[in-house]
Amino acid sequence: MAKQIVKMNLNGQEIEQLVDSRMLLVHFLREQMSLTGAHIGCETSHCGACTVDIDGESVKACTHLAVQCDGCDVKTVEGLAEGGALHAVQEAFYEEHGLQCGFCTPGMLMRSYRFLQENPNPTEDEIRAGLSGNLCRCTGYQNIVKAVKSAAVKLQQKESATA
Amino acid sequence: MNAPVKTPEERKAELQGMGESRLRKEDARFIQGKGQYCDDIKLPGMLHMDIVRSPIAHGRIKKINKDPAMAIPGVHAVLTADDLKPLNLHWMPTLAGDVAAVLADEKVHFQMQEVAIVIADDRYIAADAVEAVEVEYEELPVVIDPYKALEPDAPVLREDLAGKTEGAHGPRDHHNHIFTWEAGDKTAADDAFANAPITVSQHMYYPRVHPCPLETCGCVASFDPIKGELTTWMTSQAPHVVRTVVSMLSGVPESKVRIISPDIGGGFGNKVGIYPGYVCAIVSSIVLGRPVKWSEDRVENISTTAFARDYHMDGHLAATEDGKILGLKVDVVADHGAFDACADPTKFPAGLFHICSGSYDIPAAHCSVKGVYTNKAPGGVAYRCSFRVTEAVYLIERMVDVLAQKLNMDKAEIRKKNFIRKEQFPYTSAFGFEYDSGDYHTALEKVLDAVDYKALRAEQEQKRNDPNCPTLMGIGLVTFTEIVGAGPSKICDILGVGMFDSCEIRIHPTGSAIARMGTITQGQGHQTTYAQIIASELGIPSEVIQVEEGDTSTAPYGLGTYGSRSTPVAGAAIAMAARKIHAKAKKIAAHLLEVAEGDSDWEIDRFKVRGNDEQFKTMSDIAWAAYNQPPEGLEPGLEAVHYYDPPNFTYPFGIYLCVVDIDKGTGESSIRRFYALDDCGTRINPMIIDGQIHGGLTEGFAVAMGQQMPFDEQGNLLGNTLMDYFLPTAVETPTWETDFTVTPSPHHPIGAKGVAESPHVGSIPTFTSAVVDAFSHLGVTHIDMPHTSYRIWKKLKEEGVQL
Amino acid sequence: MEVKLDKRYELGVSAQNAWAILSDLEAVASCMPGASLGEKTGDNAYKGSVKIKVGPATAQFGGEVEILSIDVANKSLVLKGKGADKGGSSASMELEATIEETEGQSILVGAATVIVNGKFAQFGGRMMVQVSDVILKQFVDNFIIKAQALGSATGDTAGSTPSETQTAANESPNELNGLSIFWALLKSWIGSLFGKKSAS
Amino acid sequence: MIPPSFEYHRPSTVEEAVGLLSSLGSEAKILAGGHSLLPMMKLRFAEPEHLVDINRIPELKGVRVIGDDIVIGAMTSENAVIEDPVLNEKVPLLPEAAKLIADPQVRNRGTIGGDIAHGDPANDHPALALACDAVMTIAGPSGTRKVPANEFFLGTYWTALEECDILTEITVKAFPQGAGYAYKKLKRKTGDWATAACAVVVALSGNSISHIRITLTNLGPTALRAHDAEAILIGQQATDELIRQAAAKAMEICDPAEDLRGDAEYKTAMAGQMVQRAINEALAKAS
Repeated sequence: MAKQIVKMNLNGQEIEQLVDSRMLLVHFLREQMSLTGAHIGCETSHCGACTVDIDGESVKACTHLAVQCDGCDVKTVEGLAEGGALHAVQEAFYEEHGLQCGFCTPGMLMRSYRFLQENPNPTEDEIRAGLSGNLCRCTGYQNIVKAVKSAAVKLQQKESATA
Repeated sequence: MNAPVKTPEERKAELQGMGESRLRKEDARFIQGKGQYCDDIKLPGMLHMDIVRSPIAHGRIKKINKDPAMAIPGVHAVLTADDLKPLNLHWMPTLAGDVAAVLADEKVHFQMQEVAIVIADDRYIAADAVEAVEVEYEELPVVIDPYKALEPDAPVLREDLAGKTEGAHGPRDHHNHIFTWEAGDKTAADDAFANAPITVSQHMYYPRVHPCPLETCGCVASFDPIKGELTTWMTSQAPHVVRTVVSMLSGVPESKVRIISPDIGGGFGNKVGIYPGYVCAIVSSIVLGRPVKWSEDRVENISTTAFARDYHMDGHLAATEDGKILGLKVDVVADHGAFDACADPTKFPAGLFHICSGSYDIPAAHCSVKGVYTNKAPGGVAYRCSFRVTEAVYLIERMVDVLAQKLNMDKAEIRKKNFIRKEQFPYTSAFGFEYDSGDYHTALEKVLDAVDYKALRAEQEQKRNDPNCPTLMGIGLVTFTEIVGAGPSKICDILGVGMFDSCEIRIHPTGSAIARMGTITQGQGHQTTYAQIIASELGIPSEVIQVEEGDTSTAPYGLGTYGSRSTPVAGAAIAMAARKIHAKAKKIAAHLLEVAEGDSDWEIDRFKVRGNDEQFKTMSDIAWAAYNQPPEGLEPGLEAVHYYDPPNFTYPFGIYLCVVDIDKGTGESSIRRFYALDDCGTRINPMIIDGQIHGGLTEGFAVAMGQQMPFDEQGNLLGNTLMDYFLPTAVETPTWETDFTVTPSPHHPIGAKGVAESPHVGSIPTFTSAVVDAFSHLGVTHIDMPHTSYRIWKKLKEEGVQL
Repeated sequence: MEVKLDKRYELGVSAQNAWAILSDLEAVASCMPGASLGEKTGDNAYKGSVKIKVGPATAQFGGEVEILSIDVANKSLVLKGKGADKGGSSASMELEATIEETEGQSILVGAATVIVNGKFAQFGGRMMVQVSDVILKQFVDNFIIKAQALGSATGDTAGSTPSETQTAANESPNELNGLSIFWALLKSWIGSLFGKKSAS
Repeated sequence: MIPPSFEYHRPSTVEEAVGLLSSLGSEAKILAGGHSLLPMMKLRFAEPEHLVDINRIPELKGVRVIGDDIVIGAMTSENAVIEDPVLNEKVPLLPEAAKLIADPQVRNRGTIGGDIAHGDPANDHPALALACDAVMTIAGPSGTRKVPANEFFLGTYWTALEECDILTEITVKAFPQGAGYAYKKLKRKTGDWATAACAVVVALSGNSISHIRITLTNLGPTALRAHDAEAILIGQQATDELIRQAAAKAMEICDPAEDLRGDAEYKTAMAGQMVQRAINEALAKAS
């Protein structure tokens, strides 16, 4: 079994782990690190339920090797809330009923979190395109789109408040 | 200092009861990645199971060589049917009265059928072991088409049934025949057709599709050899029934079997069945004395667990020249796959298909459904619908369009002409269903006004007259009636267990409460809405009402969540349990207020002395007293259990209208507008209702416009990943407009009818109605689903209107 | 899934040279990397196996070939081939292979009905035709090079006393004829799995 | 779906990578974006003993301008292509078309070089490379060489790359002043391959067409350039009739494989649709 030492910053913590080189990032997070927020939906990089943030980019963890994260900053849904305060996207999904069974939610949140940094003031079409790598079977996306819009406003208000 | 006196409105608002768009209690854990789904569960010493599957659709197993797999370090066991035989677990009973192979016994009957299982230290080793198991097959002729399966010389699929002329649902007249089931009055229907001036017929195929929830199926089985107790976490929509079945299969007393449905990542019918994977994981855990986890992958999910539909239908309508329907006849050939594992009430092998007279007053009707074996996976579940109601609604709504076209009548007009009128309710249909309530005409007018139907038709006319118009415009209209809330146990049971449901409520001394039900949420938000019912019934704020489901050791026995039964059945049980508590509370209140029971009135959250607003006891005062100073002769405590056996089904209805524009060059269709009016009776949480409707419409969109499970002649399923199986993204998904009317159910304690499935059931024929409407001026009466660009383009070409 | 393949390859060499190569097991095998013949299991039946590597994909197939009919005069035969991997994913083919001769040129003609089952059909079957074109072309290219390498040697001996190659030809030409094309198509089936996969 | 075991290698230079490929031989495969290779490994179709991860080789990333050459590192991600200011200014077809590939997450990992090197006729960059007259730079055991796009794609999954080669750069020239361009891609849903797609680059002198490229995705064993279709329009003033004729010519060279997206007839007809729409859109952008 080919194993490698992997060092990464995972949700703000420096970690060092021995991983099998074929270990997929999503299994590393869920099974080795017990971070079960990222979910496995399709395993072929279509559903986005496993979406995490690597060095400031949204990545599907089912099609990424843990060893490829050596030296990277990895953020999962468990690291989204800071200082006990929910992130704006988390608040917005709750307030706008942007989730039902909750299975796609961590991926949706992580993608929305990154998307709103790529595009802080998106139109509805831009939101739909920005989330097109994430599938949801419950909501029909309508309230997810509302939630992302509302999160954008929240983040802009935070901006102007701190500015 | 006294707190300011609150107005009744303020007090009512604080309860967050029925009618409020209360935010969901479930969400806190989900938005922080703290949901607990089956695959999240990790137990000490847990092993992983993976499954060796047949690559071919029909064949004899000549040889299985486990050795290469057993040689892999970390592999604990490789089991085949031969290993299960001594336990008599190589076959298992299905919900439909048939048997299904747990692991293929000498023969494989469909592609990816379970042939062997491997148990290993982790899922990586298990996957390697699956690849290492060597299996030799002798290929046999494959039957994919159910009509061909019924030909005299068709290959025998189920050798285990050789000579069995009597099936679970009556006589079998062919080796691949499962049952023929009929409803209605054939003679009356034949007479109606014999004497009718107008008759129309249409063949239509409702393709095999898959519910495809985002979370696949799986379980963690943990047998404690010391205590002899079996605990299993399972993605199940019906944990109590599973417990009963597991006990029957394993011989472990039901009292020592605990089934827990944790958070479920969507069900939509996919998680009703009991699958070989579950059984094998449980057996492995019992044999090895260690926890065993099985997690299905997506290809396995689409290929093997619980398909839906696959109905080949011939519909016939008889009518007068002016469009009054006189009779309905339907003949169905139902492809059930290799084993009859449909999840239907025992007496109804075709579910509630005989709701197919729809929203219309049809004097004579008859339907016949013939179930057939083919070399496809078993299943036949209700994909976000009540047993086979989707097929029924599709059939009748298509037929009414076909009739309108033949008579050159408007779709809306012919429906108005045939609707069951408001004053006819309760209405008994020709199939014997008693529709509880409805007001179809009012709802239809509301929709036609909202979309300005006349203007849409005018625009369509103008576009049809413009040869240079690059698009075809179609208007779809469907006016459907659902039948949900199975069901009255005198006619509905599963494995002999009546389809009641249950609720247990305990009010704690300080006035907070816990309630447990026999259902299990898969995203419907039970923890939120159930609390709202109790809040309104008992005057306790939703916020302090804990709702628990899914653990058979704590929840009362219930039949689970599917067929929109949660609100109609469990919702009623909740109200009835609450009313038992309410009645006891009234006694205690009278005692505390020192008045006769008759002299106190209930108001929102309190009993007050009649005519004196100052003298009252709130439910939390009463709860304390119930435990600490109950009246003479009244037992302490404040709790109740209720098992609710519904007197009837509920009949939600809806009016859906869709406008589609079809690109004459590519066959691409774009849904310009979709207007959905739903009447689900009393509305508990409008926010959640809207969310359920958005979701149901989107699933309907997926089914109508893209979902299919294509098999080639050899039985290979082509397209079982999410690359090919159509789940729309936010980009393809239309924006939905929702509306409602409220016609409460007279027989339901709170008048609620259930809603989650109507949008799926109702939208699918609406999309087809719209696509066909775009071609109707060319004489096209029907186009089978899915309405992919490719298939629509072929129709454009056939009609010579492609660019 | 079932696919029909009709192939014609101008070999640019004499029919006799083509025949000589097709008669030479070693030569055929070397045209078909990964293929190896196994035991003779009947008068007209052989076992064999092939390890295929096309780009990143690899697969090991075990096969059997049975000659259904031989027409030596027309250098034509019909055979049924069948192969399966260790998991049971299978492929079978009925092939009519002929060497046509026109003005001293030879054309290899193959008409096959191919049925693929299992993961190859599920995930790759739909690219079968295109991939088989590529692989057959590679096979035929190698084949032609070998045939040309024979130069006129066999040409000189044409009509004279049987050369070694002709002797070989008389021993077991037709089976080899069939096998070579069978392997080529077998390769194409495995190659075909490239057609379906996830987003790049 | 679990990939088989392999040894993981992460070279930091192209030389090191080529060296690894040479020494490890045919059991080694290059890991670029991984969105083609990893799913194949999960399905146990591909079982390489070694993966050579070329994601950490700086020289393979980014866009550089050298004289009038625009040099795109093979490991430049689709999203980097979409964002790149040079490409948006000088070769805007590439960023626009990249937006139609896969989905946002996959575009963070998927690379222009991986898309081209795979030799899959369903991939989008081969047709785009043909439309841009791209030149491929290949590093191999015997040094580097350059191969023009029109000699690179030899067949389905068959390119000019040898076993130990690495595609390092894709070089293109800036579009002519005022050139118009379009990539029209018909697909079933976001993330899908093209049912049919067409790239067009067109330049005008006065009202007549002075430069045109028409190339096709997923309509044959490789990406196709429709020379005859171009010939109909070059030097001409475009009319609807000429555009229809060009589309008809383009359809003649289509030889698509039937799949769930449609049969050959449909895909060929869609090629005609995409060609007409792409030409019209490109002309509308041209000045």
